[in-house]
Amino acid sequence: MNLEFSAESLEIRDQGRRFLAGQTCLPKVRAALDGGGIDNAALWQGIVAQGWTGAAIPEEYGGHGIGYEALCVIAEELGRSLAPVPFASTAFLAAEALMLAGSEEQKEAWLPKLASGEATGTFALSEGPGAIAPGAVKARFADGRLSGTKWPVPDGDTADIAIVAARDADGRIVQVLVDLGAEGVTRGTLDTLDPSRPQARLDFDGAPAQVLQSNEDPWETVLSLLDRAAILTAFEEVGGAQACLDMATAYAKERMAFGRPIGSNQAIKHKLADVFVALELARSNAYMGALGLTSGERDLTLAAATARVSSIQAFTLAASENIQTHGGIGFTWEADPQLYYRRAGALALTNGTLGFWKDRLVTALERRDAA
Amino acid sequence: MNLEFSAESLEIRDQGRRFLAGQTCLPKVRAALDGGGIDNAALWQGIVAQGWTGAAIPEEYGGHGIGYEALCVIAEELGRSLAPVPFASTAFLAAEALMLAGSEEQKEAWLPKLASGEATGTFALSEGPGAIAPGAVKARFADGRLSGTKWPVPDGDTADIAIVAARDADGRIVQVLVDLGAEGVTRGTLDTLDPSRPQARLDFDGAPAQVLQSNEDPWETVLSLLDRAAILTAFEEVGGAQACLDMATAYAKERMAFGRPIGSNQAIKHKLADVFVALELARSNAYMGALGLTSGERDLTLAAATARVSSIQAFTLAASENIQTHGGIGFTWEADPQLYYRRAGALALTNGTLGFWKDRLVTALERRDAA
Amino acid sequence: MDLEDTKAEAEYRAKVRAFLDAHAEKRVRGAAPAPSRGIDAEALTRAKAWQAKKAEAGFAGIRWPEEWGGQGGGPIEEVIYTQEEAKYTVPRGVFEIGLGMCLPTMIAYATKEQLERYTGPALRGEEVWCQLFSEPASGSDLAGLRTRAVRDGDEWVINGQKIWTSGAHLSDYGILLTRTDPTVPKHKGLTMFFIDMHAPGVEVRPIHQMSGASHFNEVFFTDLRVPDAHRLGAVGDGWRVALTTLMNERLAVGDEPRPDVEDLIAFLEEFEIDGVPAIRTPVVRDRLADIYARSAGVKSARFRAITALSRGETPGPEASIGRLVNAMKQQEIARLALELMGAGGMVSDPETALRAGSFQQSLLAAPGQRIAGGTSEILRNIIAERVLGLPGDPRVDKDVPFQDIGRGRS
Amino acid sequence: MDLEDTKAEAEYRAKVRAFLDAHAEKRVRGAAPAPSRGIDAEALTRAKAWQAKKAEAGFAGIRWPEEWGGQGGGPIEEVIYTQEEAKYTVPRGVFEIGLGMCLPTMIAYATKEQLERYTGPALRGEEVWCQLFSEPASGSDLAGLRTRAVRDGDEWVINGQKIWTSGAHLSDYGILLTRTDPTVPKHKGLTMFFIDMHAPGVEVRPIHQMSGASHFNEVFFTDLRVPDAHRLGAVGDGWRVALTTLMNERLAVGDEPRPDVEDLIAFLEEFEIDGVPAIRTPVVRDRLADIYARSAGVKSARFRAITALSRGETPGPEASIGRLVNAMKQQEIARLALELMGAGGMVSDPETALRAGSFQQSLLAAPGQRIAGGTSEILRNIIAERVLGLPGDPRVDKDVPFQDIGRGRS
Repeated sequence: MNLEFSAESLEIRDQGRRFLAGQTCLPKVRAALDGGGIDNAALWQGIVAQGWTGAAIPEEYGGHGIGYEALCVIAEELGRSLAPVPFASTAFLAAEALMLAGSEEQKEAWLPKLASGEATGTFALSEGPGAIAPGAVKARFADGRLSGTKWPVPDGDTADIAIVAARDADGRIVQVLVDLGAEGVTRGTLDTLDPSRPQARLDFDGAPAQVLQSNEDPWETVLSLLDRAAILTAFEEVGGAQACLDMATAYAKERMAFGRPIGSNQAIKHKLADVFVALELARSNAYMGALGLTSGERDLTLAAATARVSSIQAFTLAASENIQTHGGIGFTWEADPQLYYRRAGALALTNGTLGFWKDRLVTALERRDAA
Repeated sequence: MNLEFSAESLEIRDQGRRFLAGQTCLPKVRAALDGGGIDNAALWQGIVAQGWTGAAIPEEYGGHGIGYEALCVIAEELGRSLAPVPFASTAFLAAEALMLAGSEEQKEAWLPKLASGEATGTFALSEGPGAIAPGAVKARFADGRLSGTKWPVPDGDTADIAIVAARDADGRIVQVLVDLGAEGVTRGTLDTLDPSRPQARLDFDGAPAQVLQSNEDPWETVLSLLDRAAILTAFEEVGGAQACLDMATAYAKERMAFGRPIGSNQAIKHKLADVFVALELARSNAYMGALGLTSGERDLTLAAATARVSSIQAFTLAASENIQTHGGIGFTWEADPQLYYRRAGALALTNGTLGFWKDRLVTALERRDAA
Repeated sequence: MDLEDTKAEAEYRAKVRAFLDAHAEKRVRGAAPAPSRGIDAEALTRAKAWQAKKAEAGFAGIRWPEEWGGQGGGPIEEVIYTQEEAKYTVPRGVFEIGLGMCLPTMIAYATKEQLERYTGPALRGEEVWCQLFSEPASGSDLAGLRTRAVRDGDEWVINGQKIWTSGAHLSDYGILLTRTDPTVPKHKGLTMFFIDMHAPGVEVRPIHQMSGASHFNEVFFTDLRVPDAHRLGAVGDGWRVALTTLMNERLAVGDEPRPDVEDLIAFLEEFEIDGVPAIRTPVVRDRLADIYARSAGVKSARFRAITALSRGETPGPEASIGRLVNAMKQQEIARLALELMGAGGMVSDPETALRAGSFQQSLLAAPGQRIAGGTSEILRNIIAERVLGLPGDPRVDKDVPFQDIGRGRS
Repeated sequence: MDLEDTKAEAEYRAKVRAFLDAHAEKRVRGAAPAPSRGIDAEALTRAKAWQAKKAEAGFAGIRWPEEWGGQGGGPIEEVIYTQEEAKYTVPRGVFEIGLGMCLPTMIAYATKEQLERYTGPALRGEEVWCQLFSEPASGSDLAGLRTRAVRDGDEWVINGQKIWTSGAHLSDYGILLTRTDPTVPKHKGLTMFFIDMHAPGVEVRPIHQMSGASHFNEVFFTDLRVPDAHRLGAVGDGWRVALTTLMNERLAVGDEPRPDVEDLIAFLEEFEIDGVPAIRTPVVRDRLADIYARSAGVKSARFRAITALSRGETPGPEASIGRLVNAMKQQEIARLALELMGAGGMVSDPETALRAGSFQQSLLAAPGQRIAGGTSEILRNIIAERVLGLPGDPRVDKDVPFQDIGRGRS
């Protein structure tokens, strides 16, 4: 039995934590919130220098091939620090999509750039409000050209490439690769709950695009991509929830009311114990997800969905109760709890909602029992 | 604005509470649980003498015609005391069904007997486990004869008559009146969560039966009956929940741990505050239900469903947290909390479950907004 | 049982409606709520004008004694007015605390001359009042406040800081709770004053909330000098005076945060999932029923409280559940709507987001609802102690001189 | 990461499996759980025989020192044995407390001669032990116990009452925590003994639970005489001895109450609503996913704890969440199943009810799970204080002589 990260991964995690702690991430997040844009060039260079962008990309494509354990611990630290970088869109989505379904040529063209941090990427699925479903994909791909509108697209304002879900001339779902610098692409930034993780509106008007090869049903590939991203997003949420619990616990120990620390009140103690329980459930389920990713199991839907259901619940609860523990100061603009609350709110709608993952979890159970 | 019972109704309530307090209801409930049957003859006579059985039955049919406010406060007191009597099955179901859809002759034949307590009645809908739905009604009625099996039937072991939902020769839903003393009826008692409210299995093998007249779709009549019963059951549950809260609060004040009353712990205080809130929501919604019943509004589905959703939630919570507040002693056979926990568990499955009423609530909202 | 007015109530309601119809716009049902980010100068001018109109028509100070320009009415009249006003789009949020809490405290403790000076302008909306109680180190623990008032001849010199003061930035006057004696137990060393918010030594800084709104302020006092004549109640009796103020908190009759359950229903009826209105899908129905039942319960509990008022009785404990239930509900309503919107739910721009971004806005405002004006934990304690009669929390600061009570960071 | 055994673990597991295959029946997957109402004489005989077989094969006292007949193994061996045993239908519930908690306390505090006398028969299932700690007036507040032991020459005379003693009615011996000095603060006046449960002055009365089961007892002591030689640890040092006992509570590795989530899934796949398996209906899916995610989390947290054990480390705080989560889950599982059954869900007769009435039985057993062995409130306090490092509750009884602490009804 070994449900723990390797010593190497733990070292990457600790190093990452130290690195991010020195990067003043929260002030950068706050600046984004204040409308000052995101000043993350140095941070991104540091992340690249840590080797994170290439962690899970094989060496043959310019990556470090360290593997998914490393990506999981990195995700946790990014979640903990709220680092405002286009890492998730690039590493969890664009690189994964290429590795899952890209042609040799496509991989060679883009993976080395994503690995080296020279380029960033994203995955464009949503077309406005609504659930993730094949029926919601309306963008059209024909004769090597893509038309339609995708929003919100994570980090779509700065990404160099996007993998886009669309329909071909026969109405079948396809995934296509688009160079966002090409003609026929218009980008707009959207106001969102969490401006430190920008979301864009991408209008495609006959933009040049290439189909991704896929051995299976492209919609199944989309779902596989979401499964893999779910595990990494779960680690982000676990990291964020842990930060909230740490922050709330520290505050509860030092803030005095009625002559004693507020943390001596059962109302606070039990609230934070409940957050701890939710967090440990989420962390434990995320570990099983990591095991699924690293063991290269073919069907990791159940582990992914389970991890994500728990992590959305944990981060949502932790972020909300962190504010509550802080009392009045907790809901001010200047205090940090709101930064986590916004991130929790946005992540809960990223790469599938709680409802999406609950349904997918049960689908996986049915598949398991039918097997 | 007058969302309060009339002085007369409050007097009936207070008198009823005093009467039931003198009736050693809990020991009778416990005796039933211990397999000793229900010794409720004197209690029933007392209830009849209080005029409760005829409260809502018009004087022309031998009742007192006091009306539904009285029936609501009686229901609350029966719920508070756990009185083990076939009152709900007779007054909320059989009498109501006859008043809703019985022919003049049927009313004249049975309402006076139900009003005088000389006979009891019930309503037989379920045919084993499953949701309330027309498709679940399989008992067959043809040529004045009923065949099929109904279970569980509340107080079906002792009832004199039953209104039974069945299908006629054309497969349409009908409600029929059966004299349970007649040939072709076999009764069996079932072990249930709450033996103080017996449930029976009724096997009909060509038992003589009469169709109830109804001006509307008989299934709609069944639903109307359930709506009306829901409000009365909600009051029963409110009474039960209030008893649980009172019991838990009293215990929390006197039970000492760590040198002070356990009720000085926020863990207990906030738990009981939450029970109070649930109870006040349920009580307030039940009052709106009472208003609906007494004002004779045609469509009281929304009020009924709202009352029932809250009352199931409140009694379930109150009964469970009453045990929890009592700690170890709370889950022993000899202590009273289990009696309320069993009643709460059984009522939550009586006359429609939480899921049934939630769905019906939203149906009523849709109907409201379509109007 | 009925939900009808008594004859007198109906007549009063008719008068209120006639006034409102003549002077205000009716709210459009089902319309998305307008975001409330705070009150600017222009909004203040409108609010003052509206207050003047109310005063002129006899709808200001409904419960005040006639001697001071009030209507000498009962709480039921106030409820009726508030219910009706809620159906119109009129400026709110400026005068409630002053007229509802500060001036009633003045009426109880100030001199006749002072009342002649201050009640009229307040009633006509010419002067705005605020209540300066909470401090950074004493939120839930109000009596733990530290703002010091030191006597200097006929004056008091005041230094310290208040926080969460609604409307301080709009206010001309305020009632201020201070500590005048730190050597006695904390409830015993407090004294109340009223102050000129424009006096030197008073500095107001708005607090920016996470929702973007600015309803509250910090207020700093630096050697503020207040004449002893502006003291309310005896020296050391401030806690009792403050309780008078707090007991005037009016029955909440229509202040459910929006988007409320009806906004949610409207959204669920119009938003489609796979071509089917969301309200037709089972999980949504399950959640909606739950939320609706609680909303309805709060509303009916309010009807019960109003029934008591209508009979001249004091409402029972059922009146206390609304704040607690609504605070949780607001977050659930927002989350349910956003969850259905999926990734698109992140977008908060009112131009792009469904229902003008009101659910996104509400998600950000909801945490404040569980805190402002008494945290949910404090409300549960109040219910447990005042309604259920359970014992108070163990106290370590009760009989200790204030200056010896343990302190952490402020 | 992997879920595999190390080589040594795999070898040990193979040995365990070989033993179990040879001597026990494998459990049938998906079968409804058998109701557990308590252990009668016949079940006790079977349990003793099974324990003897385990001892003979070297699977008893896995963690005990070899000197006293144990295997000198580590917690990971014990975990492996328990995991494997859980897959078979063997008698449980008789020896866990004695071998896991009482005898380890004996090994720490009793004399060599005593250990020579008692360890062997306990290990071989010939003698059953119980732990006599809780009292009617001291459940959560264990150190508030009142059972008095008064010295009388070489003996102690004991009077008082214990409650919630698992298996007392089956036991031959017990370890007993008493108060020997009520004039000192409550943790300081306690002393531990071991006693003969068949001695005059010991009376055992089974407690009937609401579920119908009788796992617990009340035990009354009337002038029970215990030799001073049967004292464990110093006079007044009983609290420290008791902590040794409690620290031996083993890691729960497979004791989820049934019906568990897999039983629920089996039910939802077989029970149909309108001809469709319940698991296909949206609201059921929503609830099931919630329950499953928590079940899986508890299981994975256990895997993390076992990983630590496997490495010779102490499991982290994640090991503490299982009891808390499972206690709530059990009630939810039962309610979800019963709700789907509608009125038919009331019927509890195993002959008539679906899944042999196991969900009905579980609904009645569930409240006990939130209480027995530490209430959910106490568990939350433990997490808050020991894991998060939050301060203890305010204490009014800490430095007060036991006899002066406030008491209510017992």
